Amino acid sequence: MPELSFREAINQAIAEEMERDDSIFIVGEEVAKYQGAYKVTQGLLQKFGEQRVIDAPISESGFTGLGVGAAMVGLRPIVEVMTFNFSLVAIDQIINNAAKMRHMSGGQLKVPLVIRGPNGPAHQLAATHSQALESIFAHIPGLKVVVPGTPKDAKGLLKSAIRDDNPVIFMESEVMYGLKGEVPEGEYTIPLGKTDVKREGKDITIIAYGKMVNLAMEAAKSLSSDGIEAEVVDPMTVRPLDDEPMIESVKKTNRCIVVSEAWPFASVASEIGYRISSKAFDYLDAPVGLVTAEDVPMPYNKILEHNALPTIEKILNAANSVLYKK
Amino acid sequence: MPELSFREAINQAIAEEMERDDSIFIVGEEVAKYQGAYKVTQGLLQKFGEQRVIDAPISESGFTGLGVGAAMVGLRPIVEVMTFNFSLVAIDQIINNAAKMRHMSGGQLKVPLVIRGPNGPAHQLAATHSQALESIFAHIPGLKVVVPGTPKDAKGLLKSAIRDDNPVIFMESEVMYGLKGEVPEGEYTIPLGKTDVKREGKDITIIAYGKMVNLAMEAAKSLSSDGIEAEVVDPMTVRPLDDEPMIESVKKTNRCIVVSEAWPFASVASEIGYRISSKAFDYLDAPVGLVTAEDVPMPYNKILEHNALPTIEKILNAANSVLYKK
Amino acid sequence: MSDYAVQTNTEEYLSLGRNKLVEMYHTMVLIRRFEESAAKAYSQQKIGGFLHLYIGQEAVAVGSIAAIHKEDYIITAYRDHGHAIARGTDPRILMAELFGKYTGSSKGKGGSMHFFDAERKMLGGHAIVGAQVPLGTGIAFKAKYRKEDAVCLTYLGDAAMNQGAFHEALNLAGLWKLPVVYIVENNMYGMGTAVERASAVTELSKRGSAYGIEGMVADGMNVFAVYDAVKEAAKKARELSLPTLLEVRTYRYRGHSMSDPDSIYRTKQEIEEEKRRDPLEQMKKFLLDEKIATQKEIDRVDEEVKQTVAECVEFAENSPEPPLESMYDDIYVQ
Amino acid sequence: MSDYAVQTNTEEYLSLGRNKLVEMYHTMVLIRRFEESAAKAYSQQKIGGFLHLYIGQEAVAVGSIAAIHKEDYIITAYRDHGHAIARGTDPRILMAELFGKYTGSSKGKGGSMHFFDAERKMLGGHAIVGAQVPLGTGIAFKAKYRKEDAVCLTYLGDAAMNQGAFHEALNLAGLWKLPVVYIVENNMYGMGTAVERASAVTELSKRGSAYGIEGMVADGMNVFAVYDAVKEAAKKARELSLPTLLEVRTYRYRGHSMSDPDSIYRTKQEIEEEKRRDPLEQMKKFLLDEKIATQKEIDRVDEEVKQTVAECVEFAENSPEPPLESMYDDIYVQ
Ligand SMILES: Cc1ncc(C[n+]2csc(CCOP(=O)(O)OP(=O)(O)O)c2C)c(N)n1
Ligand SMILES: Cc1ncc(C[n+]2csc(CCOP(=O)(O)OP(=O)(O)O)c2C)c(N)n1
Ligand SMILES: [Mg+2]
Ligand SMILES: [Mg+2]
Repeated sequence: MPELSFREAINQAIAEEMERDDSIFIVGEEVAKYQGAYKVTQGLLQKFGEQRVIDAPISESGFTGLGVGAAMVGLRPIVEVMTFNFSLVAIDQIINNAAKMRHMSGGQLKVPLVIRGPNGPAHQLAATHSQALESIFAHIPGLKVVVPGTPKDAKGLLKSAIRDDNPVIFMESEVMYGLKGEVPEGEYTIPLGKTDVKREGKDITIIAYGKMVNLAMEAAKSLSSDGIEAEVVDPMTVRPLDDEPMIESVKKTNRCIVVSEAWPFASVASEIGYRISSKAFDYLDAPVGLVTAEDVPMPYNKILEHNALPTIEKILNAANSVLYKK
Repeated sequence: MPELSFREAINQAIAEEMERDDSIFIVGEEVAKYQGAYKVTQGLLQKFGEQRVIDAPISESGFTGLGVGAAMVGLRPIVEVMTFNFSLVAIDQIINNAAKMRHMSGGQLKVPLVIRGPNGPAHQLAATHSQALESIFAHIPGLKVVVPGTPKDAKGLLKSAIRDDNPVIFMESEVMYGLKGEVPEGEYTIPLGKTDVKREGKDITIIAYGKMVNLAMEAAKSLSSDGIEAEVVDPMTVRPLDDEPMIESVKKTNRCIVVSEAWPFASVASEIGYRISSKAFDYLDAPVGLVTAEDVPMPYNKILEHNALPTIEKILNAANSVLYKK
Repeated sequence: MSDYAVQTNTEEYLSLGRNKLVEMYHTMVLIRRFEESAAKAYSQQKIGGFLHLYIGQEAVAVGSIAAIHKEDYIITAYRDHGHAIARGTDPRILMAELFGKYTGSSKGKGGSMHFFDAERKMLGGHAIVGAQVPLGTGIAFKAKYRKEDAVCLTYLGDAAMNQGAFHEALNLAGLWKLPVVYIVENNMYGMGTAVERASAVTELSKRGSAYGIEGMVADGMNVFAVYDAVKEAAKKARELSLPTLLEVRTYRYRGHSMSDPDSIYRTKQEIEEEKRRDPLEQMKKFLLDEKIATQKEIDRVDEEVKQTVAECVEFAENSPEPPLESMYDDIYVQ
Repeated sequence: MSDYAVQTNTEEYLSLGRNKLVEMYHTMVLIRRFEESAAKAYSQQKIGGFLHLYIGQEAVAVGSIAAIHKEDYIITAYRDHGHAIARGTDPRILMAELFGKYTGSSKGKGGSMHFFDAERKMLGGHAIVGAQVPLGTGIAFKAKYRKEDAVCLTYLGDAAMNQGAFHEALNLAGLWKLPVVYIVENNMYGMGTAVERASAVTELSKRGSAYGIEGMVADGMNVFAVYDAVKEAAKKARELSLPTLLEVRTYRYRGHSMSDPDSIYRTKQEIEEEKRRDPLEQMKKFLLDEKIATQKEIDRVDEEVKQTVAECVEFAENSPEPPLESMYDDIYVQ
């Protein structure tokens, strides 16, 4: 299988889908002439022209709402937010319009819309530009929320997201765009709402998604050299959450930690923590451990930033703690 | 003690504080001439004049941001949102400006701001007007989030919120405004971030806040007639969450349910569920049960609406379930 | 503006033909009676939530929708009864929606603020002030993207212009030359706040200049004035793909919603004064003066409407409540 | 606009006095050298995150801040180095902030985009485009509420005007007559998007008319032109409590941020052309032509600045990293 970067995988998914279906267009800041703030849309303007690859003014609420409107009448917009931090100025359009339209209209309308872009901290971008916001979107019925962790998953999931008839929040990561991984050649999709076991193990379950999958895999490797086999479970889609495979895994390992780079309070991580705690109640040998971002606005300083986020050490400590080691 | 409505209690708190400190002003839609969309600000214009009681255009982002700016330079604004549903158009100002200002400025600035108004469903207002949004705000470091359940608590907490030097989200309820309860005469405050045991019991802990406190109390009464004594625990402030008294309670009762009218996923309720599950791990005789709003946009129909929300029956069922009765 | 302003383009209006003219009157009367009936049902607690009546503003929906094609789109805010009825939605399913019934246009999930008729390209019914403006802009974007010969009428209130969503959407429409007609129904108040207490500029159509969008003003109490203005704006949208910001000066007779104590912010006298421009009366007078209809025919319209509204209520009353499980339907397309 | 436009009010500028004039030049040079030095440190990875350079725009911060009082407030976006320096913040603590050090103006928590100096009423440094505009409006509200003799200069980029927050804030300022001067630093691009590709109206100052706010335009490469315009606008704010929307035409020589491949959207030639209007060169020429300073004095300014900047870097280098626990500080006032 060829190796592609996360960026290329996403670019391919968009290009292939746009090729297939002319109701798809992409709109966002710097997506066209500039070739994407993070070069994710590189070459799309040249391929599909300015009717379908559209530079927008800095008006997230305006062009996200425009996307919702266009989706209500049959187009399939892809709205790129330069980062999800900026989706906050558009969140009313997402929560009150995109997510509720079908319900409010009694099923008359659908909103086949993808809102995508990088989420979470990158490199020293400080408080307003370093937010992992998936918990907010995952709270909202009517949305689907996808947070892929590998180039292969990103491509397959994004293609499904674009074909999905519902509004999908698709969260990438600036620091993952360069990450390489094997991506199957030719057409494939990965269904939304299906959890993937990324590594099998019998001693502890590590649940992680997005960027954190890679950290979890590294931690698992490290644990393995200590004789502990971790099962790494990746929901990929955080809403709807396919928790069955997580519960199954914990029934086998009896121990679990959840890793996420979002803030801890009322989060996807604590949701998963709660679900495991209650649904695998009789199987847990230790409380579910969480490894999340610290509960602080992100500081600019590099060292503080590193320490405000999950690290391998923190994962190993949490693992050891639920394994009652040291 | 005199009986006051929730509305009157809040009105008193605002009036007393404005009397005390002329750096406080209130701004929002229809707060002045109209006397408040829900009459919470009745009489304030007459008392304090149009310099301090200010009708705003429908520009939540504008006047919330104006409040943040005024707070940065020493005023103590109270921003009324007509309902918290409309805070979504202002959420960037709340999350990126109000909550982060102190941190980003390295402690140079503070933002003594209260954003208040009704939260949660009222009577058949349908999907966009029936959202209990506390989980979103409670996710954000830098904010405090208060959701009082009784007139007495509302008054004492609001006075503390107004005196607090941090941005406080203060969530009331349209359907509670008429609710009466005893309110102490004279000056008193209730500190933010302190959990209150509303009813003592030994058999099960029911954690509830806001409107749900009253439902929980009723359910407790009903359980009591079946010989089950429920302890009703009310955090009042959901961020920062004072979970100690909850854990203490569960250590005694060994069983717990959490009641909230917000959506379940990545919510305050599942956060509490997770915390109890892990911090009282060795004491729980059953998984923590949650009684929340159904995971749906709120339907208009009265019967559907009623059934989309926590009810006494649902609480009793959940209680019986964690008590392993029927 | 004089009361019952004389029609200037009488010839042209006559060319619309008797049927269309009587139908326009019929629709205005239907809207009014439908709402009066809804108000009654509300007071009987058969309807809940918010109920924002359109009474007084009927000429706007009827005049504007009469001026467009059935391929065109419309979208509005929560004060949406008039627009759905004018667009031809079966009023029975609208009344059923108000009653929250399963036969309602949104199966009882939407209520008064969320009338939708996808088939007739009536795209709601939206309850967050100003938030429908980007949607309407996106609908117009689709019309242009697909090279449809269609425009989108996007209605909003005077107070909605102060929302950021309005600003961002109009800039996009001006920049990308989208075939959209923004119709500001200036009824002089946003809830209890008079226009001049909310908008730094009170000549609302001028606010389009910030986006290179031409402004127009029309008398919103006169169905033909609205018709003319929308016709012209829609033509510009259709042929030149240019947006317009059209302010129509109108008035709501009732409170903002059912619970609005409107005496706080306006006088009885003002209301009575405005009622002298009543759009129904103006139209009726035109029909009679121009001998398009006789008093008897007018009476028959009133009678027909009465019966239709009675049927609406009956249909709504007799319709079933939605099954409980239906709350889980229509959230996701499976 | 001609290169090195002749000063029209020479007499008046001379009345500012030699010290102030030389100081203004000094500040402009300091901003430029400070940033060149920061750019170098960035390339050595001593500075991280985004670094948006102000080079080319120095006349705006310096001219505008020279025109106000120390009681006045300023607030800007993420391209904020020039404003803090012009306001008199110790450049050493600013450089330390860029290096993320504990001695930095925000203790290493803010970085380039978040310069604050509360003491000097420099209220940030804000990284969400347009979101500082309501803040600046609120600051002006406070000045009026407290009957202070103060105004708030609220800076924003050309592209920021397309945000809803801008619209809502300007309507409030127009409606409530707040003493705020909105200074749009029109550097012709928002990131890679030229003004005419983002704004339906390109005469940006005209967008104020939607809020009854007077528009002004000034040459942003000429420190006196900026000074004059801001002086006038601030006077209007101070005496009449009226807001102004001032567009200053300027240019950024560098990319949007350090990683910007700006050849995609503009030509080398355009950049060279603009550099001919260089604000530092213009000012230097004025000082020499008017015999306010000799070449030797000019050279001394350059030398002083060089030394200051070297001290900044040294201070930053030698300052300690913030302690880990400090990330939990300054979130809440206890
Ligand atoms: C963002 C938002 N803020 C506030 C409200 C509450 N609200 C509903 S209608 C309304 C007044 C709107 O006035 P206008 O736009 O003039 O329309 P009209 O009601 O006069 O038709 C207000 C304040 C809302 N629905 N959405
Ligand atoms: C709401 C929001 N959207 C997008 C961005 C990313 N972004 C940062 S600066 C910028 C360009 C702003 O241009 P302009 O306002 O002209 O200011 P300039 O950078 O030219 O000084 C963009 C798109 C952001 N920070 N905030
Ligand atoms: Mg109105
Ligand atoms: Mg710019």
